[in-house]
Amino acid sequence: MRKERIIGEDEAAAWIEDGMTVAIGAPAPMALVRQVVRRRVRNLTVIDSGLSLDLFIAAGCVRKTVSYYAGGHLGVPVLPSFRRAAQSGELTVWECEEGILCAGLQAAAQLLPFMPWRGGVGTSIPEVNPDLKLFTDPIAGETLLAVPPIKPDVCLLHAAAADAYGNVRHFGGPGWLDLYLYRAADRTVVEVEQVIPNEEIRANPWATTIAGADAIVRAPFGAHPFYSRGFYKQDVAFVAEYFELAQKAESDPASFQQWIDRYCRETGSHADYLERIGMARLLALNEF
Amino acid sequence: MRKERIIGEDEAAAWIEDGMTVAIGAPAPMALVRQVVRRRVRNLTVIDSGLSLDLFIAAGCVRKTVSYYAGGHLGVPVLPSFRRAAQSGELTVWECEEGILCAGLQAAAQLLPFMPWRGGVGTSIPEVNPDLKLFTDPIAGETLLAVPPIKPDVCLLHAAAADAYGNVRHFGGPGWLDLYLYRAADRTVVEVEQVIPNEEIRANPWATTIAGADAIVRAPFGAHPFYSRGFYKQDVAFVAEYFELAQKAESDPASFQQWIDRYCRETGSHADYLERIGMARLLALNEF
Amino acid sequence: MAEYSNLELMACVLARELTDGEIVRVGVATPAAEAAIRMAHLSHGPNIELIFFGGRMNVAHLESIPMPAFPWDRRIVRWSESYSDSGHRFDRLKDWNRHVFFIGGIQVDPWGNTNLIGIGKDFSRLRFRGPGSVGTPTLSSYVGRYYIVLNNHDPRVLVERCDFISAYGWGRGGDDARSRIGLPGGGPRLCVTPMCVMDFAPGTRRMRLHSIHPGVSLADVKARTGFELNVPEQVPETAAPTAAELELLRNRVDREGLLRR
Amino acid sequence: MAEYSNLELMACVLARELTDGEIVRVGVATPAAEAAIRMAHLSHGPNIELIFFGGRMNVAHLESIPMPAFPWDRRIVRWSESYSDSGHRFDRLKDWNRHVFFIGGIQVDPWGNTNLIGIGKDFSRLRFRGPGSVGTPTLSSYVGRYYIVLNNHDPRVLVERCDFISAYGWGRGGDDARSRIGLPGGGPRLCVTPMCVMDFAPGTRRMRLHSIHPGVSLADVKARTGFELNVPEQVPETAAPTAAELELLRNRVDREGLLRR
Repeated sequence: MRKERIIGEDEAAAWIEDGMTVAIGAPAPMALVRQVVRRRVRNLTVIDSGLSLDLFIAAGCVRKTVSYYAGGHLGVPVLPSFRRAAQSGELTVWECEEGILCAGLQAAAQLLPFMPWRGGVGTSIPEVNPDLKLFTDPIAGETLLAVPPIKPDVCLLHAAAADAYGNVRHFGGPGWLDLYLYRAADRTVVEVEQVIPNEEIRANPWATTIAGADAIVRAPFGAHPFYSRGFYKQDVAFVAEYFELAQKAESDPASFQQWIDRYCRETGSHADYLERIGMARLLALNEF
Repeated sequence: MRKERIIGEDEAAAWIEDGMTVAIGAPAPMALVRQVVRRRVRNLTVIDSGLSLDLFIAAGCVRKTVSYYAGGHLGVPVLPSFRRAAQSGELTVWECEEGILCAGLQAAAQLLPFMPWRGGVGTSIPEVNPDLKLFTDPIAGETLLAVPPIKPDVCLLHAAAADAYGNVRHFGGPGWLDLYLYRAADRTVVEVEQVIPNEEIRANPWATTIAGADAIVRAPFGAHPFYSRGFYKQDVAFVAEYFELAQKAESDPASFQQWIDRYCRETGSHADYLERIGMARLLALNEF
Repeated sequence: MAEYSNLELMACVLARELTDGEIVRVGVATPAAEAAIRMAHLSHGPNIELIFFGGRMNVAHLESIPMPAFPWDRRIVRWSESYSDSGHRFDRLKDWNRHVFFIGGIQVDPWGNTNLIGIGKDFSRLRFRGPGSVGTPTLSSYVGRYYIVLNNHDPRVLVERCDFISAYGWGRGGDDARSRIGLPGGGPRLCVTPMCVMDFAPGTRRMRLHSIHPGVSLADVKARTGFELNVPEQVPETAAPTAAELELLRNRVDREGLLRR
Repeated sequence: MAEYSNLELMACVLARELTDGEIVRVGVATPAAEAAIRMAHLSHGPNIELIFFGGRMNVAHLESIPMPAFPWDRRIVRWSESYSDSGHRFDRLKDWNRHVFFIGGIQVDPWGNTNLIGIGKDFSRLRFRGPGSVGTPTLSSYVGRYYIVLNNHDPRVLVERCDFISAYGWGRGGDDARSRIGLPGGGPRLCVTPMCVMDFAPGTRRMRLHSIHPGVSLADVKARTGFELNVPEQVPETAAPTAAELELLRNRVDREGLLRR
């Protein structure tokens, strides 16, 4: 019999161990992110942006981030916890940008020792990130950046649907970097709104965005407070509440940590979390 | 008003001028290929494989081929006209393989002076193709191939459908290298079985395999004698007839050239060609 | 003449810059640019293609293109014709010479180099950690041209030297500042602020006053600019929004008045 | 014992080599390999994934997986679960250590280097121009292991030195022949012909007789091999197809008897 790849959210989160490099897709697979926070994993290198990156940092999980963008919500130009940790030196920032990040992920995916990239030539990025080397190309003699492989141990993604065998479908296109992250990672877990029959996958193979995810986690509303295209909209007020607390955390760290406890550490399961959010709130998002 | 991009097959073929580099997708867009042959274009560099490559060579259009595979039909391990022209030295072969070809196409698509590639290290390919340079990578010191950009002037593809604005859909997945060829080419013409409404494109954006083809040519049965997934099967007997004549051309060049005249040079239009093939034959292929 | 806000004026200035048939990349947090793109598309740019967060679209047929659109906006799904930018964003840089984009910065120097990395001397102990470069280093290297758009004209932003450069404009100056290091893109065309429009003078490629917005004095501009600005003898006034522009902007783009807040 | 053809025996030998959970790339023109893959998938490999011309699939649930399948075969469309190999074929080489493939050659040397380029001394005037390398240089560099499958055991094919090498096997020999030049893949495992099975002896990695097919003599093998073959003292006979194997092959894979022609 063909083996199914559906696992529980706790089992998936246990794939993440202290010190690993973890890549997070878009929208962030928040059900999995919360489980990782709950397990108090430490010293991660995180490839991520937005609220989930900030939450990982605030929860003490992160030592280093591979960062191309750490902006927050409207009116929050820089993620508050990221900013504090970076400024204090607690957090190491592997400075890059989208093109460099994708080049490094491609090098990892293709088992090449580097990829050449032009974006970043002339900037301070290779100065502040010594892993990026300027070199002279062997064909035309141009100066380019050599980007070393960026190798996630585990990639965590959110998607619309998958079959039991790891064939994944996104609705409205995969997140920004999802496919790059998947290709580079040793193992990929995808949380999905729905598990669908293999026959449905087979009826439209082009719709399969990732063939062969290592594990699938059932997580309806798993991206909350983010959107999941085709299922629900962003919970804008909830995100705003997070950033308000995160911004005030310098003067009031307790309220912020209580919030993290309430939504990530005290909730044993994704179902617990959704209970705390409440049906009315979830259904109000459920328009598309 | 938004401009439509539908043009005639003759106009499309006129994009191909003597000496250009032309990339051909899979299945080969035979309606366009026949028009190019009819126009007696010369000294092309052709990136192609299979019957269409052999036909271009037999018709005297080709000076050089960027070749990763020149096998023929079952029982025809090497394309007959390709083999004769390569052995005699009339045809220059830019020896490569799929990975090297894709690396070179990526370099062109990304405006980089080269892409590193590992496949081919240890082989004779860099010896017989001096454009490929072995070099030492700047990060880990490994020996890799530097592949220069491969730059098609025009790419000709066949697909299932497109809207009037160049949004293309394949059925059953794009051909092997179609997307690589498109990305690298200056301009791309896609012949399609059907033109579909823009609303249909918009209803499923993920199904758009190429966004922004420069021109669309209406060509039902345009891939004949090849298959077009979702529309018709390969005309196996017709392909076999071609290869039989091509193999015998050394002793009987006239019959082979008459065949090319009959199907490519005397037929002024794709409709003419289909008339010569005949409705009964076409409909017999039309099962899926 | 109708009243209008600074952001509305900036939107009109930028809309006039866009040409039919271009591919315009829409970012976040530059509302004037977001409005400008929509205005151009609905008026003189029916063949402009918009790229919003992975979706590529042409929506010139719509009665209205409301703003803003965020990554989570379901309209992206409704409008898109392809997700060609999603998961294979960098697969075809060769047509980026037809692309245009808009960039902000926490610092901008006289040659249009911009900084999104941070402020401070020591990278490991920044005084202000910025959001990071997003895709601006690659975008600014390849696109046909781009526009620096600042929501505030401030001497702490417009500085003689950026602490860090995340997107290379005209380097330390000169017409060959970009070609010398192999960047195929055309570089920054204008810097548009709530006070004025600046360009990059051929020859030096140092920032030069191009036009001053109505009601702003030269002295004010100089006082609010942190570097010595090249000021030609004649500096025209920026053309105010026309009635048609404002009608388009307010009724078909910014119906909620985000640019007037 | 049932009668069987050489190709049927070869198919059984290869099917036994495949392990559940592997990803197997199917090519053209090696009918024994095409049959072997299907046999393994239907018997002990329900988690084998097949990649046919851009389509990735698992069809272990089918009663029969007929052969051959060509690029134009509509079954690829019916069977596929993704076209992950189509248009982004080389995007994830890092899992190719789980991939297996089969390779032919117009020449094969004692270290499993293979030639699809041509025969002759001068590349620009080949005596016999071959079909080209397809994807074998990259495949042979990255896949976990691969098999050389020859439809004829011929001294003009099995030669001491290839005129050209298109896929690097064990170079000029030695266990480090591949790691020394940085190839991550495991190299050729076996060479299977209508007469025998050969492996690559650890240490030298030169081809060595592994088993002789029933009814074939050692002298015949030597006579038909164009290089000096390493022959161990004991050479077992290749295990003949079992009744179950033949039943599977003939009733669920090769119903048209292509391997018996």
